[in-house]
Amino acid sequence: MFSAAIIAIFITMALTLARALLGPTVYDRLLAVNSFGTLTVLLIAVHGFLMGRPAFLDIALVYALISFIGTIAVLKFFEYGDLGPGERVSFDEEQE
Amino acid sequence: MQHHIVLQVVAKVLLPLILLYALYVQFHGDFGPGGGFQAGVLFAVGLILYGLIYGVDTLQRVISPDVLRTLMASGVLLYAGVGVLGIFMGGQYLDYGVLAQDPLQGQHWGIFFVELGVGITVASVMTSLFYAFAG
Amino acid sequence: MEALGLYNYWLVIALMMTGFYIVITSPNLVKKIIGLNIFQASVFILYISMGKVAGGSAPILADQVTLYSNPLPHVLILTAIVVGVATTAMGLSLVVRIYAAYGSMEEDDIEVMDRSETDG
Amino acid sequence: MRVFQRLARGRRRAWRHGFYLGLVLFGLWLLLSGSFKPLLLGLGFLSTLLVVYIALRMDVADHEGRSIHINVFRPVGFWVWLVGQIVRANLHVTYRVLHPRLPISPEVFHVRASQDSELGRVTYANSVTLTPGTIAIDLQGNELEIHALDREAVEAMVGHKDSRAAALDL
Amino acid sequence: MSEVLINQILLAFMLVIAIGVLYQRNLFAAAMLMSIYSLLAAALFVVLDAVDVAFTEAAVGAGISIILALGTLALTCGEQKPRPVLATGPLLVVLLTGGMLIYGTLDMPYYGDPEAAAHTGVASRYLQDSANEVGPPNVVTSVLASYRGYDTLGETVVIFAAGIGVFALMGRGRRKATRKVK
Amino acid sequence: MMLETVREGLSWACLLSGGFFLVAGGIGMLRLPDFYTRMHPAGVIDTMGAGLILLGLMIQAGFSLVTVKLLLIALFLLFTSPTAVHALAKAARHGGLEPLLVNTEENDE
Amino acid sequence: MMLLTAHLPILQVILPLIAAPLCVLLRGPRLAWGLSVLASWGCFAIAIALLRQVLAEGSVSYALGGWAAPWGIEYRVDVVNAFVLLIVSGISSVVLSGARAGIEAEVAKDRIELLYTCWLLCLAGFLGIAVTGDTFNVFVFLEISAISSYALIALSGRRRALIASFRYLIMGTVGATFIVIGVGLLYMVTGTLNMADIGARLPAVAESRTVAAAFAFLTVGIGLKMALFPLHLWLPNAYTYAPAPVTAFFAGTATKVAVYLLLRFTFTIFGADYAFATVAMEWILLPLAVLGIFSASLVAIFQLDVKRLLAWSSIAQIGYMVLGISLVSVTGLTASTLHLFNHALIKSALFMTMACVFYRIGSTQLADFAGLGRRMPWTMAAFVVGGLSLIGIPLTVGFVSKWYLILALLERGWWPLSVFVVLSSLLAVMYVWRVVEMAYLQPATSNAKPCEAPASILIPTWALVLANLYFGIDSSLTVGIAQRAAESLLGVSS
Amino acid sequence: MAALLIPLAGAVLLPLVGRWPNVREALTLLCASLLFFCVATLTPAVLAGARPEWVLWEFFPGLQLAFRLEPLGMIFALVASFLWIITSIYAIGYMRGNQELKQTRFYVCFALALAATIGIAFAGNLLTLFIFYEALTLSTYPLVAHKENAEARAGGHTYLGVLLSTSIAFLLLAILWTWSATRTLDFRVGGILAGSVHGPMIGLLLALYVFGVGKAALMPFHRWLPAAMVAPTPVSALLHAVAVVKAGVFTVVKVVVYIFGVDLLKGEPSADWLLYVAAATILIASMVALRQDNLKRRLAYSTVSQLAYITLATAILAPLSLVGAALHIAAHAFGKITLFFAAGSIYTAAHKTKVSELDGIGQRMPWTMGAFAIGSLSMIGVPPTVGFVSKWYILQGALSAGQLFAVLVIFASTLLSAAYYLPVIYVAFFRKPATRGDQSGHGEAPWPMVLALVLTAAGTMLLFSLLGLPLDLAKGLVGA
Ligand code: NA
Ligand code: NA
Repeated sequence: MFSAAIIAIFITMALTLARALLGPTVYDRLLAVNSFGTLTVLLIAVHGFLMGRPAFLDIALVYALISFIGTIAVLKFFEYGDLGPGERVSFDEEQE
Repeated sequence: MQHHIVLQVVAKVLLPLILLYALYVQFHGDFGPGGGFQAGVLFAVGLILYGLIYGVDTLQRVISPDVLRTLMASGVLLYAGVGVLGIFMGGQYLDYGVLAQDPLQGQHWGIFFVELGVGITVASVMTSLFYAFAG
Repeated sequence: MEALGLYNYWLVIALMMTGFYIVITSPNLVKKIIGLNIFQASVFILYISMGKVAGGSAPILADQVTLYSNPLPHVLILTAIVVGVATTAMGLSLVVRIYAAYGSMEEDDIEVMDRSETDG
Repeated sequence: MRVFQRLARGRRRAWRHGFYLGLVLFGLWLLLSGSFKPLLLGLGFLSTLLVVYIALRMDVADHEGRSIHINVFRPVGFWVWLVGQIVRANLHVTYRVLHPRLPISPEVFHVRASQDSELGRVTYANSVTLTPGTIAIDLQGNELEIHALDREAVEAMVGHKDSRAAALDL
Repeated sequence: MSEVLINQILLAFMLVIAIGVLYQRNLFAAAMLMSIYSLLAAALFVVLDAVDVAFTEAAVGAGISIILALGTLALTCGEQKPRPVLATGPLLVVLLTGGMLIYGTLDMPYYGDPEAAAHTGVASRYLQDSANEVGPPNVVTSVLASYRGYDTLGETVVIFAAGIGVFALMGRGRRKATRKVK
Repeated sequence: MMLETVREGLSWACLLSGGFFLVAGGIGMLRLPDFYTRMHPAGVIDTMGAGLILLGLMIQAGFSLVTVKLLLIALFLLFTSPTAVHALAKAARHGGLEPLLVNTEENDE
Repeated sequence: MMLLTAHLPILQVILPLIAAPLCVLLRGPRLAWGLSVLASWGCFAIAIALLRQVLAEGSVSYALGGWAAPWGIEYRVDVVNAFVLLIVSGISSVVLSGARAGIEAEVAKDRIELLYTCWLLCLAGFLGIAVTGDTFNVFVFLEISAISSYALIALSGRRRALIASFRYLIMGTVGATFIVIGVGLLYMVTGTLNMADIGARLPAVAESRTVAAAFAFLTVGIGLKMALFPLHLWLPNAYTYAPAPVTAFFAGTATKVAVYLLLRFTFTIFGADYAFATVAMEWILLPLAVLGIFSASLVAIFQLDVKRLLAWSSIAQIGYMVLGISLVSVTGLTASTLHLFNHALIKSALFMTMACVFYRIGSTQLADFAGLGRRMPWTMAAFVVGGLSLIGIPLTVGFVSKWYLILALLERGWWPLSVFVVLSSLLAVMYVWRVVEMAYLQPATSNAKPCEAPASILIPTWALVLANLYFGIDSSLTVGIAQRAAESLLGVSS
Repeated sequence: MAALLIPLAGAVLLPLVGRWPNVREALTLLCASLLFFCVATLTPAVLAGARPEWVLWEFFPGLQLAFRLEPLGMIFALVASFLWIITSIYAIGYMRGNQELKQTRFYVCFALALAATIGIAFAGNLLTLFIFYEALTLSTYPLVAHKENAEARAGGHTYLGVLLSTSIAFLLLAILWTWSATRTLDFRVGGILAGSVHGPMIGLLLALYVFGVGKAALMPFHRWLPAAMVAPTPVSALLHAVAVVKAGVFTVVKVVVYIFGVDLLKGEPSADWLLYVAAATILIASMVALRQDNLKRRLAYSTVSQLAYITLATAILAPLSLVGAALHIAAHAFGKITLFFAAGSIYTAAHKTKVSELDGIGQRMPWTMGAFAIGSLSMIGVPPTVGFVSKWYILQGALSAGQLFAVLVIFASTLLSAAYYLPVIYVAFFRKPATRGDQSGHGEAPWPMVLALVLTAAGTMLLFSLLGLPLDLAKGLVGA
């Protein structure tokens, strides 16, 4: 039964992966990454049960927590072209 | 990011959880996966999330780069210092067994402080990286 | 089963070589760093694969478990991952500075610019 | 330090907020840790203090001082309703997606969110997004922009959910 | 579903991504693919019982790497100049290197072999005695922080060095911290 | 004994149907025509797929720390995933990506 | 406080390692410099004590964390690495003492304390590589030194330094990764990471193809780190564009440590029998050494920047060390080990003169050297002596190295190679003389006022120059140590 | 020991007094005289058969930096130190007369070169000799490139290039070979190589030594010598007479006698090549000299030829010819220095460098040209000059060894040298000066120069009559 879930996860991974590779827009890729994150969380969780040691869900938990950040950073990136809002200042100590 | 109300609100809810979870990982590395490094990264990630949503400058008012610089040095000093303490207590460098009467207890304390050093350094370095790349 | 065991390593090697190939061919500096990451991550997988014991479990001691995988490669790779992050951070900050100084991050463009300068 | 000075100047709300937050966090710690060794309890206490301190500092730093009180348990009805909606919407989307002819007609709507509080509006927007078939694209003031897979999906959502979410206003 | 199979499917995904990165000229897309690569690596580490490593990979791959990559792209540019991907010389180098590795695998203990020297060597003591000698049930923690604690000190110093290095290269962020942003 | 069987069956059903929704979402992500429409099947993966599978696992685990963690995961997913998708959509919208629409004139307030 | 002498091996590394974060905390360039100098000289003192201890009592082992050797990380000091520790800490101390003015002239003011931090970290990295008896620990310290090196190089602020540093980063990381692969493969077949332990277990699995692959990867990885021809491409620009004192530091330490690593892996871990009888490593090293010596010297002749000229010469000099190694004889290894020391003295001295020149002229272009002999008499005199040493003129250390190298070649009966070595010295004559001629026999272009470098740089420079002469005249100490090191590597007792 | 220290001390002190030319030059003369006195006092002991030794320090295990007095070195040291005095006198005149720049550097390097020369002369083993040999090259380089113009730099290039190259490429290799074969580098009567090196290897090793000593200017490594003609005349004197080339042939003789041993070489046919190469060098260099119009270049090729004489004499391997070789070192030194002084005087007084411009100059510069004539005669080997004596011994040796070929070469070269020297004397004395106005009023060169060249010319004659001392020393070389 866990195997069935894992197979389903794998198939979905393949599909989202295809979307990530095909694009065509960066948002598509991002969406794929986001879904892939969810799938990875699931894979890790199910695998723990499959192997009979479900104790290590922390990794899945971490993923759920921080894969969020990546998306936020991207959003920031696209709205401002920068991770910290504000104008660019060039480096002053270049020589030559 | 004034108009990102959704993000700001969600971040306000998530942030304390992420930070607390980071500390949980820091202090429970003995029992499960994780330890100083992972905790440090998580803690930094929490701060970075705040920085992303409220702006780097706002984050720098919460924790200034200078404080980070001091912290990243102190983490290393803490780790290295535990080792030196081992020498002064009559053992080899980084020998935790001599830190307490009971060697096992000594090991426990040694690992605790060493991991704390790692966590402090990693968290502050990762946050500084964000400052450098986003600021 | 045994041949499959080696096949596993070969896949990892193919990964490593793809990363290595990106490092040595790509003239784009960011891409080089990405290639380096793939290369290193694959080496990490090689290590972790060698630590796996068939039927074993994660090396966190528990009462009901008798067979554990080898913890040593895990420890080594933890360190290596950290080193990898440090290298990536250094590399990317260099790229940023290079881009600020040259206005490009393509190695061949930069070379042309360097050469057009009088040597030094 | 400045934080404490400000707090001491009588920002009771912040204190209260910090206290509740600390309580929630310490509870979470106990839940995660599952251990009642004095050392870990002490560490949990210190960790909670640190996090609350940082959270308060952040409140001060972002000058909005939006302290958010989550009360997850009061609007139980809303959650149950939402789960139902989600299941329905999922079935709906799944059917469309798997249908050989792909019967969709994507549209963009603008909806007024009636909630007073920010948290309410956010919850509303997120609920809209959470139910497949509709996605909140933008939330400006009370204006909510929604992308929907087809008209049916919108109809299922907009009428009721708005009011339900309003119930959760704080 | 056997571990080996899961393993190989994940590896195959990773290979697809690696090749995708090779051909991808949009650096942003490449960064996105890398983030999936990291996800898969973490999953693979879990499958291979390396939970601590997976945790690290997750935290780093999902949290830090993407920030670094996007920060860099924001400060530089996101597109790579079009160029042919295949080059004979480097291909030869890579084939030679890979060939050497494959040659090396021919005498390797098979995947998962419990009798392999790696498992019967020093590692066996860690598994047997660490609970009595060091304490923590997580053997990785024992080895990491105690048996090989010195490596971890080195690792901390590496991170510290990177922090100092980035400070030295980029300063403490380029904009003045005093400016208020709205 | 009976309870055990019910639990097994329930968990089976959850996992299998969860798997089904995952695959359906995946297919949708490939089939649908543009970014905005693809967000909807992505939502299927995040909500129904993930939810059911996690539920199945929770049923397996019973009342334990594992279930707490699974619950936390589920909550986080439910909390972050729509936020992320919303942020994405917003970014796409601000980035100038126009949604593919069937009949634009029907857009009302 | 009991018997710190028992802890010398770890103090050697931990002193700069702890001083580095303190440097950051201190804030203030002068203070940071003072602390660094103090720490570095402390290291040097420890290295001397350690060498004396090792010479008197044989090799020393230190179990880190109190965990015995194959389980914990071990520091093991024998004559070979005690000698390398001495070289590295000595060069660092002297160069650092004279670095302040040069650094202040070349590096942005708010980055100076960061530079000294990186310097100390780099030093700790080098020392750590040299002192450790654990293969994976080598990698960790390799990376400590590498990452701080990248920063050190880039800190000169010149834009070509940035790209040089980046290239070094890529090549260095590939090298380090190759080393990790090699270590992993060795671990796979032996189940241990401790050098001595691996060495003991390897003969049993010597025919394994995995071991052969490990050997290949380790050699290539270390080759990259030591800039062995044709893996040297990162070095010239890195040395040219780094701040001049940093170059002086690197030239005397970085590649030396890598050469040591090659010695350690080849002789202690794999053993001469495996490396040279089974794999016939000399037939790889030898052609590379010869090609490296020849091509790098040739390229050096045509350089227009003196720093870069010296950098290319460094690549050639590494060829000499490798040549000595590939002879697999006591004399050959003596020559290599000796040249490790001697070349460190030579190149650090020469690059220190570059620091002097850059401090005053702001350039190290050959054309700007016109008339410098009159304007900076002490600096250029130092350059001349260093140059003579590089060529291998009697009474300098360069001569002593060459003497032993040729002797080793003759012992093996490798006639043509000994001829080659002497002929290649002539190439050195050519590139050194181009500079000397420019400085002494070309009139200065314009307003050529005397502008000798400040004593703070000159004194350390001359200390190195005098060391060149001293150890060239009385080589008994260095030769004695090098010979013992060679014997210990080959496992022969005298 | 003191002998070595005097010029060194001079080199150190000279820069300190560089600001006062008179003090500087007085110091130079003082050093030179002291040195000669010092060397001269050592002579009786050596004549009496003593072989005093000083060991300075151990260089490599079993290999010291050591000095040992023996007759050949004694001759060389005597000649060199005596000629330093003369050359110094001459140099003072020349440098002042031509208003050369950087005179202090000149005197310092000169003193250093002398120190190196004494070191070579007294070296107790090959390594010590090698060290001073290189020191000599380096200390004379600034002298050769003294003028700092393009031509001087090119000359300096060739000078340094050839000498350093040959010494490092061949001599060092030969020394290392010797060391690795015998584990000693001491100069020993009868040689050290017997039994360690065999067969054709002896010939090869000899080749390494002989060509390695580039200063011996054996063809094809002679080019540095004409190239160094760009140097001021006192330097030419130093190169051709006092130190450099003498150090070269001296080294060759020492190596043949004390390293190989005459007996070893006699028994080895593969070593015969030396004779033929020396012969070829003599003849070719003479013919080249014949065609040179530039007086100094003609002298330079003459030197190449005369040096090969000494090598030839050595290669004959007969005791008498070895005595001749040793004598010829002194003979050529005095003769050639006279000739160069004369050439320098002509340049200083009349600014002429070509033979074809010397018509009738003998009338204006009688002393100079008289000395030139005496020097020439010595070069050709006409009594009563010392050149006759040395040639005589060489010839005797060749006859005794049955080397008819060598005899023929000696005769042929005598004719050739007559052919390139006599015309100079002829045009100087017997041709009418050209009727151009440009030589208005020049007379002799400054008096120190004239004094110097008269002294050396006298020396050439004097040595012929006082032959006892050098002959005794030279015989000590073979007999001891
Ligand atoms: Na842990
Ligand atoms: Na939705």
